[in-house]
Amino acid sequence: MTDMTATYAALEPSRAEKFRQRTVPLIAFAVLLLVIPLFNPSRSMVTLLNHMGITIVFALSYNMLLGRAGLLSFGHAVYMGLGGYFAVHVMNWVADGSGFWGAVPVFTMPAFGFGAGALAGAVIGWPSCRRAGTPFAMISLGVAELVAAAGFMFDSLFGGEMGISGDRMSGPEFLGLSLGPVDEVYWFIAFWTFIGVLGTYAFTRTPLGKLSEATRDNPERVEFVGYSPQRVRYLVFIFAGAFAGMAGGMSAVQDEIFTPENLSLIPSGAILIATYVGGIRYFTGPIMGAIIMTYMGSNLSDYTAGWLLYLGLMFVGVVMFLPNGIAGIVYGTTDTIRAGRLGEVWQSWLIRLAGLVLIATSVITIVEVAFRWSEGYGEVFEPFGLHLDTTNLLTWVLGVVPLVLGVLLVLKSAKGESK
Amino acid sequence: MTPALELTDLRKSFGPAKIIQGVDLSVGKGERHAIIGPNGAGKSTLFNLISGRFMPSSGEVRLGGELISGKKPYQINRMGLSRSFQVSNIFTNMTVRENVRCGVLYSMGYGYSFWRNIGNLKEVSEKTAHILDEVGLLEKANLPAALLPYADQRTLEIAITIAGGADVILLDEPTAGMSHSETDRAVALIEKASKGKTLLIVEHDMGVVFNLADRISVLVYGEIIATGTPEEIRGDAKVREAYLGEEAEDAA
Amino acid sequence: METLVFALLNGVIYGLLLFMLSSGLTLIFSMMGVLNFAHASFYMLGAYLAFTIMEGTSFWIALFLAPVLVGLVGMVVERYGLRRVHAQGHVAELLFTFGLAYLIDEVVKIFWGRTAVNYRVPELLDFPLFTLYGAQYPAYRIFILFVAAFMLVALWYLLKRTRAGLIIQAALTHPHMVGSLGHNVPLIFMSVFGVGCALAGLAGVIGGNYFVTDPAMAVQMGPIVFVVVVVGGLGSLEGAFVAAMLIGLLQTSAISINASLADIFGFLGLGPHTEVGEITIASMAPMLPFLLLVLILMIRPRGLMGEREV
Amino acid sequence: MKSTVKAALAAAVSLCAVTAAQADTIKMAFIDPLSGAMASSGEPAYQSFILAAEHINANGGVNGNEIEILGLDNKISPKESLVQLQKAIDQGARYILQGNGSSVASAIIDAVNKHNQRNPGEEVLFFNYAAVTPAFTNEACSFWHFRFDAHADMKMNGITDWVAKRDDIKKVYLIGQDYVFGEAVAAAAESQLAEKRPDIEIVGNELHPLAKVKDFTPYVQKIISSEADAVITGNWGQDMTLLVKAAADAGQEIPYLTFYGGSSGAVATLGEGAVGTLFQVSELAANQEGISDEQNALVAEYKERFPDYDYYYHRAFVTLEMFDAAAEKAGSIDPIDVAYALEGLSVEGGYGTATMRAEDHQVQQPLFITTVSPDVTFPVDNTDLGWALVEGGVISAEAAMEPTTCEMERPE
Repeated sequence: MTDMTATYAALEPSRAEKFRQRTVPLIAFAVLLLVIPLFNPSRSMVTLLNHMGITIVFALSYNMLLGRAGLLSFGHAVYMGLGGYFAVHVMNWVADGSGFWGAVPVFTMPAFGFGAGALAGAVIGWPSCRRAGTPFAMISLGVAELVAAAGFMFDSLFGGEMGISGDRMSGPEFLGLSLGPVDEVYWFIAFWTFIGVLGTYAFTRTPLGKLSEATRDNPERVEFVGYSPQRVRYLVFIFAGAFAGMAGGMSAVQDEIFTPENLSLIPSGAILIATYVGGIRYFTGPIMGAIIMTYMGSNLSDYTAGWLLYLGLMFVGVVMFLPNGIAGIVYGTTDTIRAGRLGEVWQSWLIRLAGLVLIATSVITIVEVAFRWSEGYGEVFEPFGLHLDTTNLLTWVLGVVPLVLGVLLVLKSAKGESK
Repeated sequence: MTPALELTDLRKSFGPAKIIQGVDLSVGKGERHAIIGPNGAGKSTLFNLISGRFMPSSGEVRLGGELISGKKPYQINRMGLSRSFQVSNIFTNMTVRENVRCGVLYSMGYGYSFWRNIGNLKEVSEKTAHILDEVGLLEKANLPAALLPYADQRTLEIAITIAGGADVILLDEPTAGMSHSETDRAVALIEKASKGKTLLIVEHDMGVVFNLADRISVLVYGEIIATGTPEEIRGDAKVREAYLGEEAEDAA
Repeated sequence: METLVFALLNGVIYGLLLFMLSSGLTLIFSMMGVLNFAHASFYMLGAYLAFTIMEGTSFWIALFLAPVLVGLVGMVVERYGLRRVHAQGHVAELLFTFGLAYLIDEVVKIFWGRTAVNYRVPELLDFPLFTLYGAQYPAYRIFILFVAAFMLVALWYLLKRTRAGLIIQAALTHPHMVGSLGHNVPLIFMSVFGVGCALAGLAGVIGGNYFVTDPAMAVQMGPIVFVVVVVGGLGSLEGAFVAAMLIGLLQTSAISINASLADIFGFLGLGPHTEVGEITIASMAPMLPFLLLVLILMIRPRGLMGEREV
Repeated sequence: MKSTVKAALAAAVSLCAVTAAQADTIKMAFIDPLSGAMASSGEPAYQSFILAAEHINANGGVNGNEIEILGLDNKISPKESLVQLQKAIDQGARYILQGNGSSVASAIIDAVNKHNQRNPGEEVLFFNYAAVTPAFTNEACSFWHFRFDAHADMKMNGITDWVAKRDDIKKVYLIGQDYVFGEAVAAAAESQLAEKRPDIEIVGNELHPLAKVKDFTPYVQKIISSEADAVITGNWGQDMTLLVKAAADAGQEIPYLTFYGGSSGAVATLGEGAVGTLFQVSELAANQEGISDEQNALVAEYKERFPDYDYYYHRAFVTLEMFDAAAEKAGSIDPIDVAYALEGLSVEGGYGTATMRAEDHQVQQPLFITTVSPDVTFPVDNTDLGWALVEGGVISAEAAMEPTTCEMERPE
């Protein structure tokens, strides 16, 4: 019998494994959050980091639906928006400072956002979650359009076009943070990002979290082990709404403003792209996606007018060729290295990398030249001192030859791998 | 004593097609009851009616005396009836252990719990391990279910079905597509797992049926034409005529 | 009264355009299960291509050539894009078309600029046909009516009277069966996708100068087309037609109703100066299709005339 | 997880290097949509500022310092604007230029106020060149905000002034978008007309859904049956284009007086139908007598440089000219000094004198009523049509002036 218990215990990951796989990454994440300020980032860098934190929580909440429960939503920004709006209202009550509200620190806003998001999820989820798949997606689209339209109609709640702004420096200080300067806001965001990551991760470890995965894979079977798939989806939906609302509460403090535009299809589409590009099959996928997309969204436009096109190409590329997203590459690579198979694959990887670089060369050439041509100011794309205008033969060579070569190389490496 | 499962004049039609035309059946507690019949006789439909997947057009299904027809599958499951599927119906993206655990969870009282760490639920882990051990999948516990060989997937199907500890178990062709040795192992497993429980089984393999069942019902064109012990069924002229033919001789 | 007549007339034209757009999507959606997010982008592509062709030649050539070109683009997209993604399931397909819509938007901006182009009604049709209640009625709108009616008849003929149509019809209701009957399913998919896109392109050709041809036209049309398809029902062109007309009329006539919610629900104690009471039916007009969408999906998931659930 | 950490670290380190502000350039951050559908409003303004800066730099710069315009794309989102604002400030920009969208402007005013309060010694000024919500220079006025465009009520003053002069206009129809701005425009039109021409009858006051109406014929039909002699609308974007298009299609030939008729693409879409129908009020009337050769050359130069767009944002040039003059007057390029110097400052613009009113930081300048005409020196949208001044279309700065309720709080 002792023997048996030992075998049973071996099923579960050992304490050491659990610690290594679950606790260490979380500690590393916390340490990372703590050491970032040591690098003395600029204020715009901190602002960007803060937005990354917000997007990370938002993307993780979105992946509770898309990745874990298999529910494709086109209206997730509704919950972040409603949570955020509520938090801004609370901030204004705090600023008025009477009675109970006067004692609430602004630091706790994400908790209010969490509550409002959960409530919104509970109300809207009730009709939406009765069906999964395409009907769910379509309902979420319809609801998003309706809520966004309502955002412009009810000025007292949403403040019309200009939205509602608040002041994060009101109310009692918490942990000695005035939340005025953006680097103090960093600590606030870091704290709540950690809570968000921890919370969404913990959720995946609960019976409900596991059931949501089961429901994604096989809703019918779930029904025959005693669970209502609709109920599972509904509960997951409420939690996803809650964490989205929490991200909204973080954003309310960081940006001190919410506008009806925050409820619309545009941010909903953006979070879908970020999450998917990151990789919906992995817990860390949305985190990677959020970091990359926030960076690209705010900074890529400094370098090229074609940033939206690059974003679109990247998204379509991921959908077509990398269904597991960036996280898929990262984990695939580390797994291969860990398994000691680098020796077998490095050649094919190198070929593929070379192919991708060639393809990127062509794509960038084409896009940049096309954008300059389209603007018609006679500006010319001049990388590395080359003068690439539309009449230059080299432009066309660079636009076509590396593309063809690159595709051939990638195909070759794919063939090699399948052997 | 109330029968574990009782069907009264159960009927189901899809449009004009009458698939089940008035089935009466009573399965006693602890009985192993097999349903046989030619293809298209409505065996799977009957299972779907009992387990709540389909709504009966008329008639009643009672589980331990309580009316269950008209209830949702998950409600019926919670009342103590669990079923398996003819085509493996497992959670392919999860590991074997997680699959079984899904089956265990509700019965251990962890409904839609979102405040507990699933890894810390000791009873759940032990029960899961116990069932994995019982069905012989302990070694493959951490494999993704999709990677299991076919026979193991069928076994997993049964494991999920019995995991919740239901008193009444419905197995839909548990040995379909298995080799002889695999079938033997499956039968042994079913015998072991259904000890003290009520079992209703649909099966094509007559060897399995006659070995396993206490009683047998023969379903032809949506009607039960005979119910009895294996001997009675073997001797029943109507059954021979309608269905068994020479096959029965061989199986016996 | 006058307003109502105009609202009805325009509602019918708008409805027909919507139908032209959504008929293709209904075919694609029913058969392949792909809710093509980029469908309205093909509509935009049709308008822009027509504009360019018209600059070089004439509107009449554009009327034929542009839809064909759009159809070809659609086929290429299906062959080299969608088919590849198909194995990963419907969500991936949906996301692919979502990204594609994004790309087409950007490419259109590169080629034709970010502002509206001067895509005009052909001179031959640029005259007032008749005067109704003091307002002139442009002949071009009646032309739209004719083109739409012609397309309707042609589509009906194609589907009900030709062999290809029979196969497509079978595929609409039983997409899995057609392959078993020995037909080349990928070819059928590609053709249907192409034809669907060409229809959207045609809608673009005649709708682009009726409305405005600018890079935002796809985004504005996109969600409405979904509504038509879902409300109409899976596999049902008749349903799509009814839904398109319904939504066309709903949108154009609701904007001419000045009543506010307070006028309607005043008896429930809704004050005319409360925030809810002030909302007019007209201002709710754009929301109505989406309300309809949500309600239909909740109450009658088959849609108005669909044969299967979405 | 590990690799995430590494990637994030690498990104963090590489980004921490801040570009230090060079001493001899004045960085001005242009924060407006430079991509996406709204780029057609942001781009031409951006180009106008670039051209204006080039001219000033060629003439010796601002107190010897060169102006550099940093283009930052805010994707017309208020939140993204705040990210870009922070970026601009970190890159050393102390002057912010923005105009598209009152929601963005409002967010920036709020953020600049907070920034200046929280970071003394590092003040930033916001030059608003197009956001017209009157509140910005009234109850919500700020010392840090300067508006170089006439606000909505002033533009309406221009329109109603012209309408008042036209005796043949007896009935006016108001139509607008159903949101705060549309409501405000209608209210202003109503009260101003009642004051200037009590005999004019408002035969319709209609709000329609924002950016959702595909076909305005039913509205035009209402306008026709009301027998209106003129229509006033604050519509922008496609709501403006489609409205006028429907009117032209219905053969209506009464003035449609707009704020935004001159937006890029409108004339292209409407074509001949716009002639005699589409009117706009603006600080710019390129096709008129008595304009200096220098100004005409500038308009031509703009078109040559940026063939996609037309000289429309005259106020961009006025903005930088006033900035130049203020810096010279203050003998400093520090934002607070410049702000004080700007108060009450006048410059001679290409189309009249512009004065920055000290009480509310609202520019006062003449306005013009123009209409689409085939007979012009400077056509627009690459068509043969352009904006010609109408009779009685010159509205003096005094006539356009509006009182203010601003109670400015100035720093010590």
